[in-house]
Amino acid sequence: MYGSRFKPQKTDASDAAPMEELWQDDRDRGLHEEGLVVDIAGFEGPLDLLLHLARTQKVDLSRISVLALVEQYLAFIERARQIRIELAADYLVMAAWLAYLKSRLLIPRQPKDDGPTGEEMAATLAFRLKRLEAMRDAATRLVNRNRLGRDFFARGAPEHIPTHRRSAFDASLYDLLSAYASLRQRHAITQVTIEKRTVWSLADAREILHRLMGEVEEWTALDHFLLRYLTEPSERRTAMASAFAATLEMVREGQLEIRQEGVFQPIYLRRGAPARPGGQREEQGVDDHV
Amino acid sequence: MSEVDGPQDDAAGGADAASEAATVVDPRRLHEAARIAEALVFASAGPVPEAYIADRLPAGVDVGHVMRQLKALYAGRGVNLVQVADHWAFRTAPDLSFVVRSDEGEVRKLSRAALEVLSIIAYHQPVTRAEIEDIRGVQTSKGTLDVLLEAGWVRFRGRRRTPGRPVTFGTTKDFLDHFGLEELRDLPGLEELKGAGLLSGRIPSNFQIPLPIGEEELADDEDPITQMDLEELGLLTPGGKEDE
Amino acid sequence: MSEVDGPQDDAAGGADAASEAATVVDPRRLHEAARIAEALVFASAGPVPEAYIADRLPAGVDVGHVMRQLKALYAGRGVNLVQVADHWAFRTAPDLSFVVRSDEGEVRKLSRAALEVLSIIAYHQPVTRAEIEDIRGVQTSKGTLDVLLEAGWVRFRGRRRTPGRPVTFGTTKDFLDHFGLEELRDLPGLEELKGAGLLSGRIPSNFQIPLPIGEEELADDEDPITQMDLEELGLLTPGGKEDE
Repeated sequence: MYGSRFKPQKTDASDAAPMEELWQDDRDRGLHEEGLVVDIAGFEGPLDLLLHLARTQKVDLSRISVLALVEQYLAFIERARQIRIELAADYLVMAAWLAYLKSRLLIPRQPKDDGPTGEEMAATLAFRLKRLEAMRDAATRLVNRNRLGRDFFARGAPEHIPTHRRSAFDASLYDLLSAYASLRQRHAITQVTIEKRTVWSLADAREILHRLMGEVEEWTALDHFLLRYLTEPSERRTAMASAFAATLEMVREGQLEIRQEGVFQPIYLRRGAPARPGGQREEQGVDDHV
Repeated sequence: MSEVDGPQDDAAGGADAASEAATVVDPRRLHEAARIAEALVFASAGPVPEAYIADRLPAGVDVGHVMRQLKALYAGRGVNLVQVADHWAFRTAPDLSFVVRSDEGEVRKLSRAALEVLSIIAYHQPVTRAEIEDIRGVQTSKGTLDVLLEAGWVRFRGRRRTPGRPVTFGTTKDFLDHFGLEELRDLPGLEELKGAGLLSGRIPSNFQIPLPIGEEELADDEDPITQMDLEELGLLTPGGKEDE
Repeated sequence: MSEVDGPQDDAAGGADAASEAATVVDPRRLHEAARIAEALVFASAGPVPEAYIADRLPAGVDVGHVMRQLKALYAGRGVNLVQVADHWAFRTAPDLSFVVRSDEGEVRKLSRAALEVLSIIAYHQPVTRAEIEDIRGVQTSKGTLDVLLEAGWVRFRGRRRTPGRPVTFGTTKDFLDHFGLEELRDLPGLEELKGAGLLSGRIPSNFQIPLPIGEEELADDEDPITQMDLEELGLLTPGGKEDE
């Protein structure tokens, strides 16, 4: 049976399904496509897959047949490819490396070759597998220890929390770093939105006025004129202010004429006659009111 | 190992013990019962009802007997087992309350604002108050900086050689000690904060985290703080008269 | 009254006790010291620094001696005195978990990946993120380290003195406390793993892979694969030039 000696870290790993169950499912299902996608996802990378395959040889890890393992891995990848499963790049990189390893193991060493021998490469691979397995075993042993809050308990009604005299305040490095990271992150993002806040610059307003110039043969109220740009109530103020300032500038250049009947009355615009530098007197009146 | 069984005879008056001894089957069981009672009372957030303890003792053990025995056992110790109505609790021996009563006052959690300011000072030092506010996007209350100065984690470093000669802040040796850092350069950088999941990927490409400079040297545009500066800032009352 | 002084002789090994007894001035004082230590540790939920206790003991009393004695005294009881790095804490005896265990007190659930990363950090510390990933053969996902840091079991330790000065990770006192370890040396199987060379980055020289006989020999109808064949098959990129 596959992985009969493999001990899945069920203990505390609620989110990770035991991998050989998935694997067996796959064998039962044959080449069921979705099934295999799940299988790949069930492995945490190529090393995990290799370790699982090595387990099927049922020998001590330092005595596995690397060559056989390579074959198994390559066959697995080949099968996945046949049924058109998108393999993550690192699985393919591992496949290439293993194919290379295989060649090193099979071909007699070339005289001027000073790279690692096939045996050295195989030893490296076996070492990595053994180390990963050792860490998994350690994780299992660790999580199965008696744990505070589950198997043994602290004083339920503490009376004081002793500290070193120096600091009357409590904070951990994690507190500090997460405060900093989230502050900078928050600010980095809001900065962007502030940048995008819709403020009509004078140049913007001027450009819009320019574009609309053709339409204003007759006296037209500035409000009316800008109507199509004032969909957002929040933009009203900035649009009016910038447009008006731009208007004054254009009046001075003689491109526009402007008039206003009285205080708080609508401001009217029309295209100015190019031949009249200096513009109309109304301009001053407007200045007084504003 | 036999503390519980040992002083059994002189526990809570001889007559009591004698009359109850008859009901006890096995001293081992009694010892186990005492261990259970001890652990239950210890781990509980409040006084434990005697009935609750009784429910959890091995069958045939008299809870009253066990508790009285335990009480006697703890009588001369630093911690006493006390009865409150029909509940049991551990309390510090009254004559020792002076040791436990924390003399240095309560340890307070650093506020969010203070953490933010502290981290900015750590990473961006030497940094002026205006710069801190610029990074945080909010005004920093005087209290926040005071807390950090009081905690001994932040200090006045010097003055920036710019108009207004603003004071620059930096962290202290105590700061490094408290947060378990050997030097400021041990503070994790951008990649490491990202790698540890503290910064998400959603950050602008020009986002940077400064590499804090060593605490001792002054920056090129910094002047050392003088005695006069401190007095001017109203921070050095000992030399002044107002304190009297 | 005499519980503390009573089992003094068999506390923490005879030789130890004997050599220390010479430094102790007065048994009464020693008893008082034990009461104070007991009260201090009992009152706190978290481990109490030994130095903190020492500061509060009567002058001339050896804190180590007092603590070892107390530890022996509580060894068979329902509540044990345990050491966590250079701190002390009272904890209920693990064998009583069946009675004390409450339904609300759930311990933090860790994903398999987080647990693996935690063990790698515990056994290999100080360890960089790149080394963790090398051992696991996969990239560490964002949330994994974050969870461990937040739980307070893992911390930034410092920086490796190599190019790029990568940050190193290590475990905390809370980690020891949570898993009932006195010190890192108590990690299960640590010595074996070290002996097997599995905790150093380097492959031990005696780590050899005997290749199964038979697979190397070619069958009669086979020609050896040449370097050229492999390149042709596109299997041999490392030696090729396309990689540049």
